[in-house]
Amino acid sequence: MPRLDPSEPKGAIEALTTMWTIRRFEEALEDLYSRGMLHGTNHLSIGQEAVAVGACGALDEGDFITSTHRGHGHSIAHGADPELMFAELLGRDTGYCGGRGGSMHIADVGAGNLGANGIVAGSMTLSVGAALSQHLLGSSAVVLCFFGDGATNEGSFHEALNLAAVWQLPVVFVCENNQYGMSMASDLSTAGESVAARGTAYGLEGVQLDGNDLPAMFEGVANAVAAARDGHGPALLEAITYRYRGHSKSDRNLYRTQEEIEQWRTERDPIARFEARLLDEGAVDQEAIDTARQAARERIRDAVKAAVKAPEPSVDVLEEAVYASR
Amino acid sequence: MPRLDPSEPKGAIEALTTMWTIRRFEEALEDLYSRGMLHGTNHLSIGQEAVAVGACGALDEGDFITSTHRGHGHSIAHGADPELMFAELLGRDTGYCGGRGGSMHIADVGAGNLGANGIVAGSMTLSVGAALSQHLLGSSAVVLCFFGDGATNEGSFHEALNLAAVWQLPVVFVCENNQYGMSMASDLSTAGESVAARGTAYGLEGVQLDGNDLPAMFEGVANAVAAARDGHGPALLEAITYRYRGHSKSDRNLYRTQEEIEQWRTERDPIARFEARLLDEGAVDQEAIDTARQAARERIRDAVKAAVKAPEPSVDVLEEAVYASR
Amino acid sequence: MPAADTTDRIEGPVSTEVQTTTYAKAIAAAIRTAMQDDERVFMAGEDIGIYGGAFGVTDGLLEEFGEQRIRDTPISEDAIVGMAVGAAITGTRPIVEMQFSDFVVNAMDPLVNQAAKLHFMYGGNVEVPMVLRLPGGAGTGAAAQHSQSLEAWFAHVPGLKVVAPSTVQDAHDLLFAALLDPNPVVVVEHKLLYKREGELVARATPGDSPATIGDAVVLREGTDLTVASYSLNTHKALEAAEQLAAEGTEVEVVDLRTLRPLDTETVIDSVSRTGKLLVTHEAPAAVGIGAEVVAAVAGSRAFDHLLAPIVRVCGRENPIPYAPGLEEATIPQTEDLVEAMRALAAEDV
Amino acid sequence: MPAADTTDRIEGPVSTEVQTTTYAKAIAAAIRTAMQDDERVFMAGEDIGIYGGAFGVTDGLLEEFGEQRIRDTPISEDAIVGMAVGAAITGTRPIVEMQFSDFVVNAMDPLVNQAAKLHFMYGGNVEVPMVLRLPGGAGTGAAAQHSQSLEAWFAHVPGLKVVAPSTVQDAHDLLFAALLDPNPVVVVEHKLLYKREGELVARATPGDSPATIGDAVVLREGTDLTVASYSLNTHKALEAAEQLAAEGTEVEVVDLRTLRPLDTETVIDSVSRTGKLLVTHEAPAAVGIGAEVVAAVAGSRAFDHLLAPIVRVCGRENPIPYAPGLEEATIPQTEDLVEAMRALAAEDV
Ligand SMILES: Cc1ncc(C[n+]2csc(CCOP(=O)(O)OP(=O)(O)O)c2C)c(N)n1
Ligand SMILES: Cc1ncc(C[n+]2csc(CCOP(=O)(O)OP(=O)(O)O)c2C)c(N)n1
Ligand SMILES: [Mg+2]
Ligand SMILES: [Mg+2]
Repeated sequence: MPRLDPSEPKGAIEALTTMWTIRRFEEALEDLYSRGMLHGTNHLSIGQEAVAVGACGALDEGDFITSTHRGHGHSIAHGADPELMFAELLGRDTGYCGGRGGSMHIADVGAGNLGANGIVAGSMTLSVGAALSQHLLGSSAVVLCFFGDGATNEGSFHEALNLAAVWQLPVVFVCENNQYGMSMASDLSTAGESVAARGTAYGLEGVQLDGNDLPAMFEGVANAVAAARDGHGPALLEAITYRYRGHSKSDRNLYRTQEEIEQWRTERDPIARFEARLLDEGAVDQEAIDTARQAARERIRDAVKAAVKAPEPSVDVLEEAVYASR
Repeated sequence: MPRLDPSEPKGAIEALTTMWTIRRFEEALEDLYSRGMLHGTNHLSIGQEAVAVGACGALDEGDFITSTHRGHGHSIAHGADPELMFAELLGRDTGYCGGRGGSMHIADVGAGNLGANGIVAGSMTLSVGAALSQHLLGSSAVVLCFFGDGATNEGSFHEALNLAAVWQLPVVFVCENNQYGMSMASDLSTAGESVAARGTAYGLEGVQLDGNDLPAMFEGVANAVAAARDGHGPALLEAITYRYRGHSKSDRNLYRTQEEIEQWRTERDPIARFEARLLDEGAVDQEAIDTARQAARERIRDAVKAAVKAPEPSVDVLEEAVYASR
Repeated sequence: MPAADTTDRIEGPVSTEVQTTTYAKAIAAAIRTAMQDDERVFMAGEDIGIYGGAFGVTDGLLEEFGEQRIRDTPISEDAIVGMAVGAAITGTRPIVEMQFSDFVVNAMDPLVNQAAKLHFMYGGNVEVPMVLRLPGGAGTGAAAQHSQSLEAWFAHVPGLKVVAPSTVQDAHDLLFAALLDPNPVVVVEHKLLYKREGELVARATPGDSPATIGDAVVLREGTDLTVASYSLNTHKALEAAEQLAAEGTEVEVVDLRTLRPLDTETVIDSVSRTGKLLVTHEAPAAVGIGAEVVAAVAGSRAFDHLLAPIVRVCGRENPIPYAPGLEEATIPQTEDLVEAMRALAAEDV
Repeated sequence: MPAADTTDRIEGPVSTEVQTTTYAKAIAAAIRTAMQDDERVFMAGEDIGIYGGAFGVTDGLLEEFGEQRIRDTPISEDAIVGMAVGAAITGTRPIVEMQFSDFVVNAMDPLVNQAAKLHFMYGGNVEVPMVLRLPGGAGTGAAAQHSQSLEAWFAHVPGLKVVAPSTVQDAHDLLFAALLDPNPVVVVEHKLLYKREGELVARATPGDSPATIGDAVVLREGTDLTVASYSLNTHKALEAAEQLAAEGTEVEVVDLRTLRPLDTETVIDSVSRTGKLLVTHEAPAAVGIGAEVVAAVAGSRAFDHLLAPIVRVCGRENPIPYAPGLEEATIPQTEDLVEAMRALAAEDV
């Protein structure tokens, strides 16, 4: 049973709130960065919120996700606490990784978040192993594996999909096709008709989804998750979406036009579209929507406030931090 | 222009002679091994001769091949001298690699043989680079890349095909699907309908060929080579064939039945089929066929005789052998 | 529980009586015992099932444990190791057999960027209990891409542990130690050791293994010079020491056993007594394990006791050649060790 | 030919007058000059075209040489390096930029099993003239998977050459040397060096470069102790030496520049004079380049001149952490070197 049901008001508002939370979270990062409070690298998913929220909403308690370098949305959608995420990004002791990992390594294994990954396609083979162990342990948990369009040209993508397919493991592979891998347009770097079409190589019927349409994302992933849980093996989904911000701070956006960015923002923004749809359908009223936005804004504001107060980790932790001990 | 034309008698006899030469070469290796004269590992392609001879015959002078751990046939079909190959396998100074490489590394770069490779799928990405350099240097040479069915599950297969496809390079990828990767039946290790079907992922229309039918192999590869030379980019061909011998000497053949082996031998042997066909069509007479066999037998016998007499390399070569110098 | 038998294969769990068996069978016995002891343990690798593994180590395990736990894989080293990492962090205990150590080049990301770093990067919130077995080494005429000794790479990576047992008993016991360790452990196995026989007390359960990762052992005591080695070369060192004893030179042989963390104390103690050190392994000398052993000693209290330059007898700085004569010349032979030990012993003080 | 200009970018070929520029621009100038000089030279890598490379090194090259010779690739490190090997053995001269050195884990097969071994395995019948640039190192808050210094691995592989320039001039000259070398050369570049300024005499043609692979250089002469380093840490060593000079201790600083083949003679000569050696680099000490330098000295004629245990000041044995404080504590800082040098200088003899 999916933990979210965006088709009824409560679930819809929950989904909307989470999308706003993700967006506000990343806007807050931009703010912290501009104020010189944030160091290191991070990658923003603003514009892609519906993929994370729709997909993770289709999971059940006990299911797992593996994420990418652009994983803030995945973590929040899977239930991460923004305060602990901010703390991690600020390099604080209270962060998810005690400040050791930063943006690209936020994980909460206990809660089923097997982690963001700094290596493109690096978590794809891990997702297969997580699914295998669940199978061996007799659990019915499913693994949701996020990756980008650029990742589909890594050998790991190929080996992971083949292995999951021959072993018929419950992995739902969700490609966030935001059109670019850093500066490389997906169609220049990726041969073949589409990412979904690559499913053929593994006997999988790849499915394209509108990644900026929350209900569509939710439904597409929910179907794949149900099938995987029922033992029908892995699925390959391609969510068409778009990244508004540069790849990272060093990006001058020379490889695309402002018009292109503006068009996606104004015509296909996942949050605006979902709000409009809810109002259309009369599922919820403007007040409920304003409340959701407000809730997200406040949650993020409070999270930042708390996180900046957190202490920095002591150097003494390093000695014992490398190896686990029994 | 293909250097071979098996549709006319001269070319047919040449192809037949080469197939016999390959088979006799590998039978001679078995003999040398049983007499304790051959050390190390080697992998025999007995039963797969039509793939090598048909494919390499479709090339023109100046074209390149990259080969595999099971590459004796590819080398001979591409014009290698059996005597220098025996010398290499016997670890002699006169061998193609001066005894440094052995069976898995026979190469004759000057003659366009970029080498056998001990790493499964290891030469696939190299073939893409060879094709790129020909393109950059303004040459019209084509690269023929051999690999096995098991190799199609390596990430290198995926990355090589994608890169060749996005760069539209003249590489003809020929998969020798001999049904097994060591002990793993291809259909247990490889998801999807077929190797050819994996072409879809790269916008290539994969083609299956009867790898035990020499004219069919020749024609299929000749078409792909012509298209590649004309700038239409890479091709993915899947040659269906079968390995009679074990994967290597340590193989107890527990993963397949004797019946299966016998059936391929008796019903689909590439040499017997080609001979029968030539006689049927009256293209050549029995005498010509006997002469071809005889020629191959003698060539191999003389080659072994000469090779065993060759000197072993001196240890002094090692010092200077690691780095090229200008 | 079946008692120890004298058949070709060792069935685990077994009684604790001493028996003579091979290095390969001692590993197989440990795997069998571990799998009987812990449902979470499983194996994955190329041709480890019906084929029994390229070197026969897993022969018979498929029949005993079935294909759910003895998993033949596609030829996908990256996915095999990455899968193992994912399985290890979610409750199971994978043992991966890399068919030849040389193929680990295809799995360096999951091993080095994932397995070695997850526990640290995630702030200690995850453990990666996996074992990666690497059959390596030269001497079989398999040439440059099937004969490497790459352990130096792994010993350079914080987060990994590396063991390289030389004896039949250690091959058995250290595999248990590796399996019980909550961290990724690379097991370096030399192909030429598999058929080597030795005495084994097969443990009834993994917990019965006395072996600890990180402890070297003095296999032969001596007063004139110290030789440090591991894996196959430990045996060559012992043979050479035997010869020198006949000449009146007493060589102390330290078997490192673990390469990360390295037990430098045992070497330093020995050198502090003998004043002379020779390190030998099959991998090339340059930036190899031997360099670390020398550096550890040269930077230690043993420095004041050093009576002669420290000697390394390692593989030549060239890829492993195919021709028998060239291959033999590339890797250190017992005779090379005898000569080097003689020369070092003769260094007047 | 256009004369040297003072614009933001160095146009090659240029006059030989001295100018001040950055390490990154010195590399770019060398690439530009090499590509103008030799049609066979081309570049491949991720985002090296319109993006200009993750660190801006290739900025402007696409406009000048076009997409045939400045090739943006898919995210496929294995194919990028393997492609380069295939191109190198068939008549062209590839320069590959690995976006971060950490990603080379995905290309270890083409680099180690192919590029490094083909010339040897094929009996000398092929050359592999390729250059692989690896931006590495910590200090940017990029965490464990984007900050490694992996040069020790490559220096352990027969068949590879490894250079690690520290100065602007060497970054320029050694790139030419690498390009003219008929073997695969790995160029280790520390991210923090790219923006560093220094003097450059830009060469008009690759052949004008006086740099040779395999030669270390004494950047500062001293009589009290020798410090050996490379890449970024050479600068930290020079800064520390400056501070010690103020205290009356004269430190000799050797910049190794090439890590394989290592110029041990220059270090041995120096240590034979000073009697004390300290080696520093950012990578962890265990089985690192420093261990090899120590082992080379401890096994040499310099042994008899050694007055104190050899000291290594290297990266901590943990992955690179994200938090600034932890990252700083993980890599050796100038202050750590000052203290270590002081202590070593004080060792009474
Ligand atoms: C193995 C590897 N290669 C390259 C990189 C550098 N890199 C980080 S993100 C990125 C682009 C990834 O594109 P995509 O998979 O589409 O994800 P997106 O950034 O668009 O979310 C690149 C090249 C990396 N981190 N890991
Ligand atoms: C990277 C790598 N993995 C594994 C091996 C061991 N190995 C050598 S050949 C082989 C089977 C290859 O199967 P296939 O590609 O079908 O070629 P075939 O042997 O059938 O000709 C295996 C597993 C290897 N040499 N290289
Ligand atoms: Mg993308
Ligand atoms: Mg096969």
